[in-house]
Amino acid sequence: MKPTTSPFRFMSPRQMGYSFNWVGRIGLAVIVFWALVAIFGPMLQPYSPGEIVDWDYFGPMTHQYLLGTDYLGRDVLSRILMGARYTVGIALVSVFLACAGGVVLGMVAAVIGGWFDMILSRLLDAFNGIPSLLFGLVVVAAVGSSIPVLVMTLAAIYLPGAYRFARALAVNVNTMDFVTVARARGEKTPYLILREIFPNILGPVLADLGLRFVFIVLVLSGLSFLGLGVQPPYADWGALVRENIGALSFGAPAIIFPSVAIASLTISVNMFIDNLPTKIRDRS
Amino acid sequence: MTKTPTNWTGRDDAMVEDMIRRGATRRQLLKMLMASGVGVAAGGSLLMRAGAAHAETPVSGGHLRAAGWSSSTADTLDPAKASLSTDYVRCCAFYNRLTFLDEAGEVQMELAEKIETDDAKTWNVTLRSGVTFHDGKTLTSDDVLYSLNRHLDPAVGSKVNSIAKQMTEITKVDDLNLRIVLDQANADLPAILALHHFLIIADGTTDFAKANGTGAFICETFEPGVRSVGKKNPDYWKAEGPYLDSFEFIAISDDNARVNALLSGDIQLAAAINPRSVRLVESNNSVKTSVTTSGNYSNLNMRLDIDPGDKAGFVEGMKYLINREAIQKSLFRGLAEVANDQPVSPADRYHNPNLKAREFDPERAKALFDKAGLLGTEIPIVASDAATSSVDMATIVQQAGRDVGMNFKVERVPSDGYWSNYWLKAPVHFGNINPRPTPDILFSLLYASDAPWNESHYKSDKFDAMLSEARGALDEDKRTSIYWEMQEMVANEAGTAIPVYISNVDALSSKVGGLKPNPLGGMMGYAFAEYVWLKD
Amino acid sequence: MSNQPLVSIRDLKIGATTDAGRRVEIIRGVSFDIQPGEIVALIGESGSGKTTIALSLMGHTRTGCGIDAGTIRIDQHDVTAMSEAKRARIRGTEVSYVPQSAAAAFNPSQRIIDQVIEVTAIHKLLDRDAAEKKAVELFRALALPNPDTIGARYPHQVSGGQLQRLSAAMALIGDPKLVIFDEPTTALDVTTQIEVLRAFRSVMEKGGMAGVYVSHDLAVVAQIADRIIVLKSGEIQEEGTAQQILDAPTHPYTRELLAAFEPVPHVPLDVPQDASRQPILEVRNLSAGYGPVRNGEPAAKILKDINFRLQPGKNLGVIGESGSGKSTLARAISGILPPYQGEVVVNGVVQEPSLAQRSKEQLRHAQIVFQLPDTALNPAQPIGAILARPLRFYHNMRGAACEARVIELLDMVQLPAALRHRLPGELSGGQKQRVNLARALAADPKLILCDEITSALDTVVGAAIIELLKELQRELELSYMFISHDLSTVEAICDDVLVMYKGEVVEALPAARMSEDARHPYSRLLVSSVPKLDTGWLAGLEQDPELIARFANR
Amino acid sequence: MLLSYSTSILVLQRLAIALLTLVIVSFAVFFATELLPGDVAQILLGQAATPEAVAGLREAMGLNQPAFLRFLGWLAGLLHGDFGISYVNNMPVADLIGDRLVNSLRLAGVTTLVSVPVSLCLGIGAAMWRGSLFDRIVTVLTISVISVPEFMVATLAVLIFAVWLGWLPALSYGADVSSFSAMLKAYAMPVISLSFVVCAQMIRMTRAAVIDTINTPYVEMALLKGARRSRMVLRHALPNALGPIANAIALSLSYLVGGVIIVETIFNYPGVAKLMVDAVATRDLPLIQSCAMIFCVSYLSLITLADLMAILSNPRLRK
Repeated sequence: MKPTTSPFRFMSPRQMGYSFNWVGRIGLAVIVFWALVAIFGPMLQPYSPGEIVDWDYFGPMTHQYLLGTDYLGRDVLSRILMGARYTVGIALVSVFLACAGGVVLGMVAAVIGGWFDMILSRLLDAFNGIPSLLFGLVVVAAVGSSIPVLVMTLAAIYLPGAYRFARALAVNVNTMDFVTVARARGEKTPYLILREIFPNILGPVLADLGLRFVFIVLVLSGLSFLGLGVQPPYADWGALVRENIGALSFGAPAIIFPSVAIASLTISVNMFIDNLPTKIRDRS
Repeated sequence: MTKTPTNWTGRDDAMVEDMIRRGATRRQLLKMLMASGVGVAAGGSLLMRAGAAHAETPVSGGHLRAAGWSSSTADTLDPAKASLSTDYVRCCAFYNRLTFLDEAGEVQMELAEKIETDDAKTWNVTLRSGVTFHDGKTLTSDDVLYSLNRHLDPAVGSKVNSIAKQMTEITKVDDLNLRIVLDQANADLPAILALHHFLIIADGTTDFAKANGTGAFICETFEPGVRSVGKKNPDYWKAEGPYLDSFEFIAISDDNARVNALLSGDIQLAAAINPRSVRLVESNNSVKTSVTTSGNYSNLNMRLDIDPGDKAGFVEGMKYLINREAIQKSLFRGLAEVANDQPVSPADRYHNPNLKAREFDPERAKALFDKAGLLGTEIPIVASDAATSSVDMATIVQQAGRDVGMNFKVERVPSDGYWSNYWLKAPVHFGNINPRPTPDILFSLLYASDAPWNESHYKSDKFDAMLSEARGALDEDKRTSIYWEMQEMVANEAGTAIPVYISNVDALSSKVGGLKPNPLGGMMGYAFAEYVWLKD
Repeated sequence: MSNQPLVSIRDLKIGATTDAGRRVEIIRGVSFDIQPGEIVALIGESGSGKTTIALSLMGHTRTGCGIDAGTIRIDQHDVTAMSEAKRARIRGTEVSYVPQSAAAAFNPSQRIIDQVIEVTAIHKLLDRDAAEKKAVELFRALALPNPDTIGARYPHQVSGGQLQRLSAAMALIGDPKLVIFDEPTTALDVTTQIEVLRAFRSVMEKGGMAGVYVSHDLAVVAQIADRIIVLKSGEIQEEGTAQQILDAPTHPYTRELLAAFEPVPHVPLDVPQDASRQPILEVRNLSAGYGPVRNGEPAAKILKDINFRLQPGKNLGVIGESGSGKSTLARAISGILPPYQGEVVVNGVVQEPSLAQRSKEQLRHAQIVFQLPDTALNPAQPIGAILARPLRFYHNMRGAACEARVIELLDMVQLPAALRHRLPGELSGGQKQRVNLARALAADPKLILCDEITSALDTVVGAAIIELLKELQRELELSYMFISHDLSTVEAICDDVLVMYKGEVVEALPAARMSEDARHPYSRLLVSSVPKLDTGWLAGLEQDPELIARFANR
Repeated sequence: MLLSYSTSILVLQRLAIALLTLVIVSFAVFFATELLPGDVAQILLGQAATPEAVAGLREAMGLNQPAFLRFLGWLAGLLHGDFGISYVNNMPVADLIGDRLVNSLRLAGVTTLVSVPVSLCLGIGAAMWRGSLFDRIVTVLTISVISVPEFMVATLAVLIFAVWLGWLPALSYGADVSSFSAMLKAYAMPVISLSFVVCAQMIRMTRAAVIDTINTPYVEMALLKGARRSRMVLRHALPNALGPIANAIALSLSYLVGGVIIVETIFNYPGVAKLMVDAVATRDLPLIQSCAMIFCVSYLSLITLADLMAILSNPRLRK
């Protein structure tokens, strides 16, 4: 039973030498969909995201407002399309920054070891001790709020976690013979990290990245609520859910669709990461 | 936005019903119904339902649990330091004040038997006899002297220091009489003494871990930021009430949680609920709403002394750009009244009814902006959740600006430290003013040249002169005409745009009786504990 | 007993699905019988399917594999037809299993006695006290030291040899009719191996159980098996009694297996031995150890005052059992583990203790090749990149010249040029070890330290690697330091031999005359413990018990 | 069982490092708070913060002393157990924190009692029947629970159980906790919402840890001794997976003390997290420092506990 692949895929993964099960494919398809929405969203939105188009609030789905209206009477579909750019964009950049920083520091700590490793680990542990709320407030007060600041704050909050995870992996790979041989050859730390250790911890690091992406999407709205980052009339999906929470009592679409959007994005990211395409090693 | 409201009236008859419950006169109600196109016949049935609300008899006993919207470790039992609704409710229950404002805004005597003056400058206050504090000490003029003088001592950090300054001389005549001399004649002194901060405490009190007042309830538990519990004061000096055996006041900051707590019966009174939850409360017959037009408002301040406020025409342009109707209907679901850019609300008897609010005219605004040379420049508007609904108002202004080529950037800043860091300082920002009993207090606090809260830095000697003239005037008609003209000056010259007066909506269980609106604020001027009762 | 065979396997076919979804047949129709009390050996190289067959006897196949056709009958149980639940009931009671690496097969967080008697608990054969008493008897039968208390210890508190015998006790506690030995002695040192084999033989004879002995070492199998079956890529090549296979093998593949055992006499390289020439490697009172250093001495001192000299073109063998410090010596010389005392001189130049301070040129001279092919090559880098790196690092070779040199290196180690695009995971053990060698040669070293490079390979593949080393030595005038616990390999390649025991060199002598004039008692014990291709060897072997007690770590 | 010598050294070393971290956090929190604009006097006066009023109040509250000296004074006080006096309502910080900490620990405790067993069972079950329908359901459920914003879970719980069904009280604090059943009812809602979030993470990590140990030779050995699947996992795989599982539990539980601000606001549950928010809002230095210390201590002790558990569960390390 070979599932049909999505239409625009020229060659099935099998011909390209990869096995890729259908769960992973669904995940990838949804991710690609939301990525496209993030890129072309603003062109597709029927109304401007800030414009109050209907007197009624938490309105039902009608042909005029496909996904109903929000608490102010603005079109939910337009706001979700606009929000996609922020949620997908900011979350992706932040998660990559956090994981890149965490993984590099983790590998350096594992390779150099000794006092450097101990101090760095303790510092980042201490950083975890500071509640993210205080950290967010301080950043707003010290640097003002803008999207880059929001991205850096999110990256800083999630870097210690990524560091701790990557360091544990790197320590195991560091004991392998091929690293010892490279060291015996006289290789320096940058080479050891880049070519010997990193390729071998990429798989689990990607899985961790998927999980962190989920957390960042949710914390994103918390920080915007603090006044850090996405300014009105724009908002990320988390903020849409937060501002329309009142609709829950009416079961109005204004709360349902932003939540569905978040859930579909985060679940598909994890479905894709858990079922990454693996190279077929069958020596036919 | 030129869309006329198509389906608004059908779903918002709840708002009409509230107008009735607020004791709106028949004339005002009919005018409102006409404006929204509801046929007279349909309007008739609404009037009938309202009538049944009044004829009820009080019932004694029971424990009432009420929830406000914010409390923190800064909660206090010191009336001078009270800053949040939670503090006002607590203090009103445990203490009393010399005078109190009733439903119609008239001054009623409380601890004072009578307050007389002939020139509005020196006032003689006679205290009621036989009133005792909770610790048994009887009330004397020493207590009142101490309570009033302490507002001038900076160490107390009193919120009404700037108002108390006008009482230059407070002297004791005998145990039940004292004389207050003002630096300038002010006919509103009795109304000023009705402010919550002027509650009377025992002479020499400095430790406010417990409350020793003359109020209707004795303080049983007080945990700052958590809860306060009051027990009925058995030998309360008033003949009537309190009806409740005990009451508990907590704070639930999340709007939906507060409404849900009321709907699930955990609390019997939820203060200041979000206009959007009104429809939910109305559809449930075990709960009802109580709406008060109390003169609270969030205003858009444009400082006249710095760019862009100093550009001629900018302020006026903005006043035309604000779509007051959209704010009143979309933001507050009709639970607000369109305002005419001046602080004195319709609930106040000096309100100038023939000063029309500027209608929404984007084209005219565009011409003014063009003249001021500001078309297309990026203008930041600072808004925060600290000022009610200011972020949404800013978005509405931004949207209207976009249609006429203005580039407004809304900067949402944290409510943490908003009042000290952004309010009065940013070129264009939002403020929020709580109701005050008299126009004199409002104008001297907000628009006098030396006013501490002069949000738009409005300076006008003529205005200052009229202010002190009105203050001393005993002749009502003269006073009214001065205040009417002052309101016109503020509306046309000051840099503050006040789109609507926000109605305060409290939701309560249908078992609660006796809650009446009050100009001093929601929850019956925060003094509900003394007057409400629980039907079982 | 009825003469019906205890076990009969008819036309067994086992298949596996590869990650590409293709069904591959790894056992292609195997049939044989086992008489009650008879021990049958399954001989073959890794990948020949011998372990798969052994496991299928217990109705167990590893993930991805399944029994496609054929029948397996044990006593009156038709295993292939039974459900998983029924199969579980016969495991441990009818047929039991002795694992290859006992150290890995014992649960580290449980006491030994609990695991040994677990079979009786699972199948409710005996209550706890009776089971413990039976276990202690088995420990005594398997010649384990202090049998009453060894059960109370945890697996990491006993030696490899003891664990192997404990796993035998675990297999026998359920009185099975058939015991499967899955290469139980490969991971052991030669001296311990003898003890374990003796214990197995005596217990099996006393119990009268049938046995299946899986191994790739013909000499070991010859001592214990009645009949031998030779397997290659899932098919039986030849079947016969032990004596007949050893003396008169008919199938060419069996003959090839036997040939790999004949020690090929080592022809020393005729390099001019004038005294003036610098020794390629000289070590003067070298001491090294692990752990936190306190006043100049590490906590665990492993090497104690090692001295030797290696002339260019010559090969030095280092023989010793596990724990003798031979690997630590290689790490100390290469600077991976800086020695805390003594000097290492390469080509006359004194090397810094830690490799970090050594110059690139110094590091280039001595290269190291490790034992386990799987962990010695970075699984994420293609073979071409692995070989290109040292070329770029030492000789700064790039582009086409580098590519050409890589192909040349692959050719030198007799590997096809096309292999450079493949990942290590796609190569066999032997091929990976050749790439390891090629990587060492890329640096054009003068000395290569080989740390047990053949012990993880099958005998035939190992022998080929030794041939390759000799050929390279002739061409490139290299010299090797060859570390191993296998005497025959050392004799096949080395000129001189150092015998190490507990961190000290007990004896140094030319390799050729190793078996005749080893003087030190430990050397003699080592030499005598190497099994010979003769069924009666183990029975006839008598070693002075006092020697055994002193040296072999029971 | 007596900890071996080397393990007790490790614990001592870990405690020394924990102390060092505490000091680092304390200084970091101090500098962070200094960066925030405005001070206690300005915030207390709020809109009435005219310059003279602020100066007067600051003088009265003794805030004229430079902030750093006041911080050092507080730190010195901490050494002999005095948490200092709150600026805002000059009650001793210990009293303010006292019962709130008890509330937080009680909520965290009940949530742990509920969520740890549930996640262990689901995690181990999913690992045991890996690839089965049960495993797939558990995996999809955990991912979807993680993806739902926390305040939505809490609000939904209130709506369903308190408003529509009316089984449980909407507010968990203040309700009479006399009888055990009343206490259960009162805590049900916050515990349900918190358990959702915490369980999801723990299930994922437990499943991964157990799957790793299932693929080991000694578990296959148990199979070859005739053991059933459940015995293989519970007696052989699980004991060796305790280390990583303990770590996972520690990480998730450390979230329970500091990260529950959302649940505390929606259920009006006066815990330490909300106290920290108030403290930061009013720039109440001693209160902020005390709360930060509590979060840090709980986080570090949980991690140290997890490491200790990992050592104890592995006889090779325990010696």
